[in-house]
This record gives sequence, structure tokens and C-alpha cells, in this order.
Amino acid sequence: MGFEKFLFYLFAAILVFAALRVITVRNPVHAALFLVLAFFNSAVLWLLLEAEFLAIVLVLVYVGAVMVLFLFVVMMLDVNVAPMREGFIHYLPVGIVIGLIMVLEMGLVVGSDFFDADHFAAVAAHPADFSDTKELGGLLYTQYVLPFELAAVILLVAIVAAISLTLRRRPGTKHQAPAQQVLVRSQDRVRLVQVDSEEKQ
Amino acid sequence: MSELPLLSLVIWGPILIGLGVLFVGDENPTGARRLALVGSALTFVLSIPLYTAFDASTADMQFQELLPWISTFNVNYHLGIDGFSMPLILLTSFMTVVVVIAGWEVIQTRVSQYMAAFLIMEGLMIGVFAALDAVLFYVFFEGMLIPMFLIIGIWGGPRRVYATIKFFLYTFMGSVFMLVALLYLYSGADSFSILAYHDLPLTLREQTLLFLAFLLGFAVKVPMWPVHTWLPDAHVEAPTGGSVILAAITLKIGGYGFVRFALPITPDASAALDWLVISLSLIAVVYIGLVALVQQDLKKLIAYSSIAHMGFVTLGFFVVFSIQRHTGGLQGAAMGIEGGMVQMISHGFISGALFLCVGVLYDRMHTREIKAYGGVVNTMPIFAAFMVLFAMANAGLPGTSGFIGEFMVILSSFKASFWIAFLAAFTLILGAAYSLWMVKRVVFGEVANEGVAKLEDINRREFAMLGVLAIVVVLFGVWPDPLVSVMHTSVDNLVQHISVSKL
Amino acid sequence: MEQVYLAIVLAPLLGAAISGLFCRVIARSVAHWVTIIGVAVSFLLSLVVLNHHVVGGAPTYNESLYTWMEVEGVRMEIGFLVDHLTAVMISVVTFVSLMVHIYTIGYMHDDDGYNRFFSYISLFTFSMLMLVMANNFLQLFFGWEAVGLVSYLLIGFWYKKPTAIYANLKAFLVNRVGDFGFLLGIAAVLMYFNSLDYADVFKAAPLMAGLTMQIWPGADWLVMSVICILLFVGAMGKSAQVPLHVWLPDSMEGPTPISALIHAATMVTAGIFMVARMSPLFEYSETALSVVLVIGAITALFMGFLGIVQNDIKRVVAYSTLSQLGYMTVALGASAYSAAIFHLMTHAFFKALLFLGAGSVIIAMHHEQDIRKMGGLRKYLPITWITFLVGTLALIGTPFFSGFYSKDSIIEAVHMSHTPGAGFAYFCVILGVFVTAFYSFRLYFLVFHGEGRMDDETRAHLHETPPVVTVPLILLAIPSVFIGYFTIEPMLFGGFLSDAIQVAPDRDVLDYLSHHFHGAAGFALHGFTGPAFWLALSGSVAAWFIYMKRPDIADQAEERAGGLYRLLLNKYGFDDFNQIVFADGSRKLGGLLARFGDAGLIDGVMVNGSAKAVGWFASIARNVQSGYLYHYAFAMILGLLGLLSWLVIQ
Amino acid sequence: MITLADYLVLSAILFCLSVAGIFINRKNVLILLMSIELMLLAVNFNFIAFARYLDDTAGEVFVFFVLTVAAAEAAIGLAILVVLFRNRGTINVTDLDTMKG
Repeated sequence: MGFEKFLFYLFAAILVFAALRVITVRNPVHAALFLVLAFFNSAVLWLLLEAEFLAIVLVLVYVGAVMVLFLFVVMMLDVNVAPMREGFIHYLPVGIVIGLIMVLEMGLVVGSDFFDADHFAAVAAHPADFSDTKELGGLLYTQYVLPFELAAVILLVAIVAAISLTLRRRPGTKHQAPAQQVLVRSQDRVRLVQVDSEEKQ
Repeated sequence: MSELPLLSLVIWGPILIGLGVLFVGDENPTGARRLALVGSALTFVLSIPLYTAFDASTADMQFQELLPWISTFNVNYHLGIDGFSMPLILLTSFMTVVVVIAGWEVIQTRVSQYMAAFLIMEGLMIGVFAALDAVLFYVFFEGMLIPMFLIIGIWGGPRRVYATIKFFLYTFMGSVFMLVALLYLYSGADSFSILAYHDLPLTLREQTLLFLAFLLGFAVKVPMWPVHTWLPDAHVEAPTGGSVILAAITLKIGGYGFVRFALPITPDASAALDWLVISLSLIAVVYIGLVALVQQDLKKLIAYSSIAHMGFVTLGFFVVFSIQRHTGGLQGAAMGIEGGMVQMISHGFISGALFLCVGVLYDRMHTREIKAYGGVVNTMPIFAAFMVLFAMANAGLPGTSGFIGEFMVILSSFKASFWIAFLAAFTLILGAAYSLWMVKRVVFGEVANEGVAKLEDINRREFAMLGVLAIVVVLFGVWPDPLVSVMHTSVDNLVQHISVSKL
Repeated sequence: MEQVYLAIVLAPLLGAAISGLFCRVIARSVAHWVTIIGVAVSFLLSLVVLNHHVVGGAPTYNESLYTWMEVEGVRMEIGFLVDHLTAVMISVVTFVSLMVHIYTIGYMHDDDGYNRFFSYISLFTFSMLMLVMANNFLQLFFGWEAVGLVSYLLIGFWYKKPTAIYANLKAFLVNRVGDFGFLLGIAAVLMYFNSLDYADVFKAAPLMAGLTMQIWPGADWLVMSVICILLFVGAMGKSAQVPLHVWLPDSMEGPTPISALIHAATMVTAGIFMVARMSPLFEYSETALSVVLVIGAITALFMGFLGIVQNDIKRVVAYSTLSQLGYMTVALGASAYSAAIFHLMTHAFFKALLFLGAGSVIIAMHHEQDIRKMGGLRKYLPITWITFLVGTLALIGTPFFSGFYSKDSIIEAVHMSHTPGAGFAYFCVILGVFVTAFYSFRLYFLVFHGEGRMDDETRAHLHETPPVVTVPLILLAIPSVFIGYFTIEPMLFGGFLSDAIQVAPDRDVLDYLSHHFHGAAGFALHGFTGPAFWLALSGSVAAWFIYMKRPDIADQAEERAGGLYRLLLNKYGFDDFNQIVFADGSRKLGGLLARFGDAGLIDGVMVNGSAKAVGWFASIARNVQSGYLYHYAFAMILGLLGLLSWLVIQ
Repeated sequence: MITLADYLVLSAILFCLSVAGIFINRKNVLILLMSIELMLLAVNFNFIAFARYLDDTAGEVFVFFVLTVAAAEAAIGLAILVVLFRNRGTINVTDLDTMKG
């Protein structure tokens, strides 16, 4: 059994264990960390699939940004862990049953002969100088320009939404309002008064 | 007549004046009332040439107006009247004048909106009668509900909200089926002109479904037996003017619908299902007659009596087919349909007048319970004379217009089968029973209570109103020819049309 | 001549309109003079018509004046048919109406509705004339209902009296039941003859003789008998034959003049006139004639019995009217139409006389109508007494009086007739003579003879009624005696009514009778030998014996014949039966239908029911929105699972 | 050799785990968000596996977009969580049932 396969099974096992722990661990911080672990393992597996740019993106962008955000939020909201768990048992059996059915059905579909070795077996290894990034870039900026722009817009929307939701203007802060300042007219600020002169004593 | 677009004037005139009355606003009620009176009188005057210049020798549409409206679906603003719709338009414009006068002192709150609602409603109703385009018909048909909804809803009695919602939903449910039928016809004839539908070939299955859709749509409006319970509630809660218009004209749209849509478009289905409509109408005549007997509320009693009278209309329309089956010929069929039409017109006047009488009593005693009255004749002799006259007309006494419709329908239904005429003739007994028993308890006898003792007789305005209606009722009773001769050719044309099968 | 006929009809209408519409405005004298002139004009003109047609022998006039409506080839018109029958009828109607108009001046003197009353009675005269002179079924029906309306207004004239407004509603409804059958008859005529004009219908009658129609799926009935029976139902309603007679006794609630005019002389005879006018149709259906015969016989006899137990003077006379109407119907049944019309004419005179006499007694007794409180009035009211006696003698059929001629000819006609049921009819008619004599003389002796039973205060005021009341009595008494003698010859046997009345040869009993007829006097003398006279005599002697010699017998009658007495007292239970079955029954049925049908079924189940159903469904759907996030998530997952399994299964 | 089926089975397991995660934990919204992240990860797995085995990098472009959307979604989710916490003082799901019908 090749070294590759061994690697694959190793990391797959860690990945599944991490995923399992994410949903079962009591403390959300641990859950977040396990999720980070899961992402790292999947990045490795992606490398196996020679999608190295995406693996790196996953690690840098996703884990770096999103998971950090998660941890940040988790720690900020001092979520009291204890009450979180009572209902756990109550729903467990149903959850398990549904999960199993899902796995069974997916297994049926995925494991079926459609995806067996002979259809997708002979995969040609990429030539040495093959660079996934160049490949990806070529495609991204030619065929998929519009979706790319859309993705940018989505991100912009996300930013604006997040900020507008969470921004709080703390009361009591003084700040200038340039708009009003400009509108001021001279006559309602200056008053000419006619005063008659009296002799100097 | 000059190429003056009379029909459009008669439709949009009152609507515009109605809006004008709205602008006059509530703070100047007398101005609003006067403008409304001028508006309704003007519409009536405008509708008179429709009668005088009406050519009774041809059955096709007159005063036609055709303008493209939504050209993508070739929907066009197509108006026209024939022997069926012209008398109804005249009835509408006449009754609106009466109603505007009726609401003169009675309505104090939001006068301009009240008058505006009636004028707009008048325009819409005339639109319904004049529309020859399915979409235009449907727009007017639904549009007409809104003012009536407001009239009952705002100026009505204590349970008005329940009554008006029930009225609206009932009629709306019916008309939805009609819309489906119209759309189906559009897909068949890919034009919205009703006349095109008349000779559109349809298989029996199609016709049956279309007929049932039309039947439900118009049965609610007529109202026919199972779907009639909205009428008593609507009448009890509606203000006097509202229930006059409701009784005088809104019910006729159902009857008109049968004659314009159900019969000509689906003759074979009508022939196949005529037993259903006939049995429903006979139930309406006998069952509702009995129910009317035991009513304690004056308006409910008259509402039930108008259901019984409308039962005659549908009976008259649908007796044609069994006559053809029973006697082989068509002799008497036209009399049935004409009887139905005359019954509609005369019922408009009679039940309108009866509701006005109840209104007169209600304005003074603020109760509609029959028990609260007794011996009204001692303090209001002139009013009692009118009340007895209209009650007699309601019971179908010869010499009043109430008699003609029933007489013709019974004569023609005898040709269809003895038993139909037998059951229909029960109206003579039941009609007389509930009308005169009501008159006995309300009008005759000793002065029942001090409320009745304090009643003062009707004033000039009410006398004018009731007087005009009395003259019309007796005039048509003694001389119905002008009303009937107008319809001859249209009815004969319809009878010929429906006697020929479309399959 | 057309203007004359039009004038006859329109004169009373004009009088009615003037005194009716302006009843508040014009003075009393104007009101009664206008109406009296109107009726007098029409009476004189009808005399002109009478001699024009009878003496002058003018042909039958049958023109239509005005087309009411023309539908599909069927012309509905207003028109006049004037022949001997009509001439006789209009003269009788206008004469009696004139007498009543004059009489009313006295009777209604202190009544505030004076003008209104005059307008009603002349409106009645107009409607009756329209009915009688009609030449088509539509106008006949118009007159029929108009007469019903006016009788409704007149019975309920004193609208303050609860019994009066109950009686007029009852009268109108029972008349409407009759009209129900009548209208169906007209519809049948229209269906089979396709025209409403008498002329066309009578001309086409022979062709229809054999035709049958199926009302019950199995039974084939003669078209003519269906039409005639339906028309006769109308006549029963109007002429108060047995099942539909209940309204006539109650109609005594109205003022006496109208009892005389409407409920004795004219309106109730409308039914008889109609059947006589329809004789060409009736002759073609044996069954219809026997139905008429049997019902007439039942009415004649059994209503007579009721007359014996009544204590209200007007009700006794009312029941005698019912019984006499029974006689006329029996004559019609026996195809002796002209005998019926002859009896109708004579009856109009002496019955009007009896009613007006009763009215004058009531005036004298200050509106006291109970005969047990009267007695010995002959000393105080001489003229009324004499005229009343004349009327009674005419009523019971003493020879040489007009009543005798008409009643005896009917009895002979029935005796000869062999329409099915003639035997039973003859028995009833004969027994009826005894009963009529008994109750008439019972009334006569109780009111005019014996010692006065009224309280002193009324006795003190007892005096003869003013001439305006007694003059009509006298004027009516004269024809009650002589008219029979003079008119029997032409009317019955001289073919006086032959132009209007057609009788099938095999059933023409009058023709058979004419062989034995030799002069009015001879007929009277022959009468002395006949059974009828002796029965009448024994009836009056019995009445004299029971009520004058031994009044105690009458009082004990209650105990001895208790059951029979009570049966007669509540009028064979007709009133209660109608009340329970029809009045309360329809009210209960209506209430039932209203509660279960409308309120319960339609409103409750279908309308509000559906509203509640929507509400109920909404409440269930509501707790799906639990507000908890995980429920929503759970729902999503279920959706996903569903899709997935659908995908997999497919 | 690693066949495509292995990858697909793996992503199926990941997906089911995240699904179980979604409704197992009844209280904690955060876990919910994380499960959604996990689910998206599983989806990306499939994309890349197919892209690799069908030798067509279009799949990876899609992963690119899925990531952006995932990031945006996470950002907004957490922002909502923060606001929720700020207003309600708790993000315990059982207390947040104001939306009850």
C-alpha cells in the first residue's frame, strides 16, 4: 500500500477525529481549535490532490482570518459553558439516526460502481513544472471574470454588513460635523449694534 | 344618435362626479349632497336616450364603442348594449337618483364619501352591464364590490364588519371561478370579446366545467339557494341607501350574468344541468319563502323575499330547455326569459321601495324588529298606504309590476312540467303570507307603544321618493308593454341561439 | 256601444279615485256623492246595455280595447265581452252596489274613515265589473285578484280591531290559495290553447276533448278535466266552497255594508259566474262536473248545519250565504248553468236584503250583534221587520217568492241530472231546504219575536233606523219577491243565456225540465206539491216550536246532543285544522328551516365553519414556528434528507 | 493508489458529521456556525477531488468562490452573534425565542 495512501489515511483519520471533536467538545474554544486542526489536515489532503494554491489559501486566508475571528468572538462573548450541554442527550438518538441514514445514503451513492476505479483510475500525474496557481489564475481571469467580480462584491457586502452591525457610537464623544459648519451664515452669528458715543470723563 | 359616446359618458360620468364629490369634502355636506344629486340626475338624463334611441328591431349590440386597451392580449375597451342590458342600465341610473335623495338627511357622518361611493358604484355597475369585453367585465364586476364593501362597512349597523367581509368574500369566491372560466375561453378563442365566445365551439366536458364555473360565480350574486346567506346579513347591516342599491341592482348582475355568459356560451351544458338550476330556484321560492315567514327583523324578511323573487328569475331563464324537451317546440320559452327579465326590473323597484319604507321607519324608531312596531297606520296613514301598496306588489298582485314577472314565468314553466309550475305558484301563497303578515303586525292594529304614538308622517322628501316608485310600480303593472317590447328581439335571438347545440 | 261599456267600468273607478286619493281633503258629502253618482251612472248604463242586448237583441260584443302585453304571438289584452250573461251580472252588481252605497251613508255615519270606505266600495264595484266583463283570462285574473285585494282592505277596514286584521289576512290568504289553482288553470289553458281569449279557447275546445296529459307518471288525465278542476279550485277559493270556505264567516268582521255587497251579493258569486262562463270547457269533462257537484252539495248541507248554532246575527246570514253558494255550485255541477245564474241573481237581492236588515238591527241595537240579547224587535223596527221577513221567506223558497223559483229549479235540475254524484247531491239539497228553513226562522223568531232580552238602556233607545237605511231595504225587498216570477221563463227555458252558456245535449237537464214547465204560476202551484215546500214548512214550524213555544229545548240541546253540538260549534274543526296545519305548521317549518337550514347548515357549517377550520389549521401550523433555532435547523436537515432519499430512491 | 471514491467517502463523512453537529448541539450557536464551516469544507473537498480526477481546474475556481462566500457568511454570522449578545446578553438559543409564532 503506497506511501501516499498511508499519508491519505493518516490525515483523513485525524481530520475525521477533529471534526468529531468539534461537534462533541464542551468548550467552544476547544471546538474552534479542533476546527483549525481539521482545516490543517484538509489542506494537507488538498496538497495530495495537487491543489497546492488552494491548500495554502485555505490555511492562510481561511484559518488565519476566519478561525481567528471565531476565536476572537468566542473569547469575547464569555459564553457560560455549563448550561450549553443539558439538551445534548435529549436529541442525541435522533441525531445519530439521521446522521447514520445520511451516511448510509451517501455511501450508497458515492460507493456505487459509478465512481469505482476503472472510471477515474488512470490519473496522469502532472508534469514537473505544472503550477496549480498559474493554471488557476489563467482560468480565473479569463472564463470566470464575472463570478470573480461578484465574489469581490460579496466580500464588500460582508464587510459593510459586519461593520454596520457591530459598530457602536459611544455616546458623549465630541466630533466635528463639517457639513453643518459649512452651512453657517454670517448674519445669524454677527449682530451690528448702533451705540452713540459719550464724552470721555 | 350623434356619435357622442353615450355609454362611456354614462359609465365614467358618475365616477368623475363621484370623485368631484369627494373633493368637496365632508365639511360642506350640503354641497356634496347637491353635487351628488346633480350628478345622479345628469346620469339618469344621459341614460334616457339609450332607451329612446334604442332600436328594438335588431338583436345585435347598439351604441357600440371599441378602443384597444391592452393590445398585447388583445383586450379592448368594448362597450355595447342590447335588449338585456339596456333596461338594467336605466334601472341603475334611476335607482341611484332615488338613493341619493334617500340618504339626504339620514346620513350625517362623512356625507361626501357616502355620496361618492354611490356615484362611483353606479358608474361601475353600468360598466358591468355595458361591458362586452371579458376583462373589462371582470374589472367592473370586482370593482363594484369595493364601494359596496365600504358602504356596508362604514355606515352600516352594529355587526357591519362581519356582514361586509362575508359579503365581499362570498362574491369574490364566486367571481374567482368565473375568472378562470373567462381565461379558459380566452385560450380557446384567443380574444376577450364576449360575443366571440357565444359561437365558440366547445365540447360537452368543457361546457360543463365552464357552466359550473359561471354558475358558482353568478349563483352567489343572484343569490341562489345554498350560497345566499350573505344577503340577509348584508341587508340588515347596510344603511338604507346601501340595501336599496344592493337589492335593486347588485342582485341583477347575477341574473344578467346567466343571460350574457352561462346560457349563450354553454348552451348544451345549461341544457344538461338545467334540472340543477331549476331545483335550486324552486327551493329558493318555497324554502326561502317559509324562512321569510318567520323572520323577526324587517330587513331580513325583505331580503329573504328578494331571494325568493330572484328564484323566479333563474327559473324563468332555465325553463327553456325543458320546454323544448317537453313540448318539442320553443313556444313559451321566450316568455320565460322575458318573465325573468321583467321580474328583475320590477323586483328592483319593489324591494328598493320596501327597503326605503323600512329606512323611513328605522330613521324614526331606530329599530328593525317587527315586535317594536304595531299600528303605524294610526300615526302615519300616508306611509301606511305606501307600505301596503309595496307589500301587495311584493306579493305579486296584478296591477303592480310584481305580478308580470311571476305570471309569465309560471305560464311558461307550466309548459315545462306541471310540477315546476305547481311549486313555483306557491309563491302566490307564501309571498302573500309573509308580506301581509308583516304588514298586519307592523302597520295595522292598535298603536303598539309610545314610540309608535310619537311617529310623525313622512315628509315631502320621503313622499316624493315613495311616490315616484309607487307610480313606476303601478305604471309597469298596468302598462308593461314599453318594458317588454324592448326585449323581444334580443330574447328571441337568445332562444334561437341556445336551442341550437354547439357540439 | 263601446263608450257605454267603458263608462260603466270607469265611472266607479273615477269615483273611487277621487274619494280615495283626496280622502283627507274633500268633505264627506263630496265623497259619497261622487261615488254614488259614479255607481248610479254605471247602473243606468247597465240597464241600457241590458235592454240593448236582451230587448234589442244586439249581437254579443267582444272587442279588446288595449293590449296589455304581447309576448311571442300571445296577445294579452284588456277587452270586454258583453252578452246576456254579462248584462245580467253587471245590472245585479251595479244595483246591489248602488243600494249599499246609499245604505252606507247611514251605516258609516259616525265613522272617521268615511271617505276611505266609499272609495273602497266603488273600487270594488270597478274590479267586479272588470272581472265580469272580461273577454280573456288575464283580465279575469286581474279582476279576480283586485276583488280579493279590496275585500282584504274592507274586511280590515276597522284596522284597530285585532280580529278584523286577522280576518282580512286570513281572507286574503285563502283567496290566494284559490288563485294558486286558478293561475295553474290559466297556465294550462295557455299551454294547450296557446291563447288567453275566451273566443279562441271556446272555439278550440272541441278539438281538445280527447287529449290527455300525464301529471303523475302513470295516470293519464283528460286535459279538460285538469284545466276545469284547476279553474274550479280558483272558484272554490273565491266562492268559499268547503275546504276554502273558512274565510267567509270571519269576514263578517268587516262593516255590514261590505258583508252585504261583497260577501253576499257580488264577490262570492264571482266563482259561480266564472264556472258558468267556462261552461264550454266544463262540458267536456265529466269528472270536473262531478267534483263541482259533490263539493257544492257538501257545502250546501254542512254549512247549513253550522248556521243553526251561530249566535252572531251576521254569522248566521254568512253561513246561509255559504249554503246558498253550495246550491249554486250544485246547479253548475248538474250542468244547469242558467239555473245557477238565476239563483245567483235572486240570491243577490234577498241576501243583500237580509244583510242590510241585519245591519239596520245592529245600528238600532248600537252595534250589538248577539241574537241572544235581542228579541221582540218587530214592535220597534217595523220596516226592518217586514223586509227581513220577506227576505227570509224568499231565502227558504216559499212559492211565488223569487227564492222559490231559483232554488226549486235547481232541486229539480239535480233530481234529473245523472252526472256521477247526482244522487248524493239531491239528498244534500233536499235536506238543505229543511236546514235553511230551520236556521232562517230560528234567527227570525229570536230577533223579532218573543220578549226583548236586551238591557233596558238599549231598549229605551230602540227606534226605526233612518230612511237612508230603510229605503234600500224596501228597494231590495221588491225584487226579492217579484223578480223570480218574471224572469224564470226567459232565463231558464227561453235560452236567454244560450249565447254564453253551451251545454252538452245529453246533460241538458233544463231542456228536459222545460217540457214540464207551463208558466211561472203553474210552476209555483206545482211547487206546493213538491217535497221541497213541505220540508221548508216543517223546518220553519220546527224552528217556531223550539224557539218560541219551548225555548228550554234549545238550551238542553247542548247536553243531549253534546258531541254533535260541539262539533258544529267549532265548525267541524276546519279553523283549528287550518290553524294548526297551515298557519302554525308553516311557521314551525319556516323556523325549522331558518334555524337548521340557514343558520345551522349554511351559515354554521359552510360559512363560519370553514372560517373556524382555517383558524384551527392555523393554530396547528403556528407551533411549527417554535422560535428555537435548532427546530429550524432540524427542519432544514429533514428537508435535505427528504431530497436526498428521493434522489437515491429514484 | 488513492481513488476518487476514498475522497468522496471522506467528504461524505465530514458532511454527515457537520449535519449531526448542527442539530445535536441544541444550545450553542457557535458550534452551529462551525458545523456550517465544516460542511463547506466537505463541499470543497468534493470540488477539488473531482477537479483533480477529471483534470479540469474549473472545480478549483469554484472552491475559490466557496471560500469567499464561507468567509463572508462567517463574518456576518459572528457580527450578528455579537449584536445579539450585546442586546440580549446571552447567545443561549433557548432564551432567544422571541420569534415564537
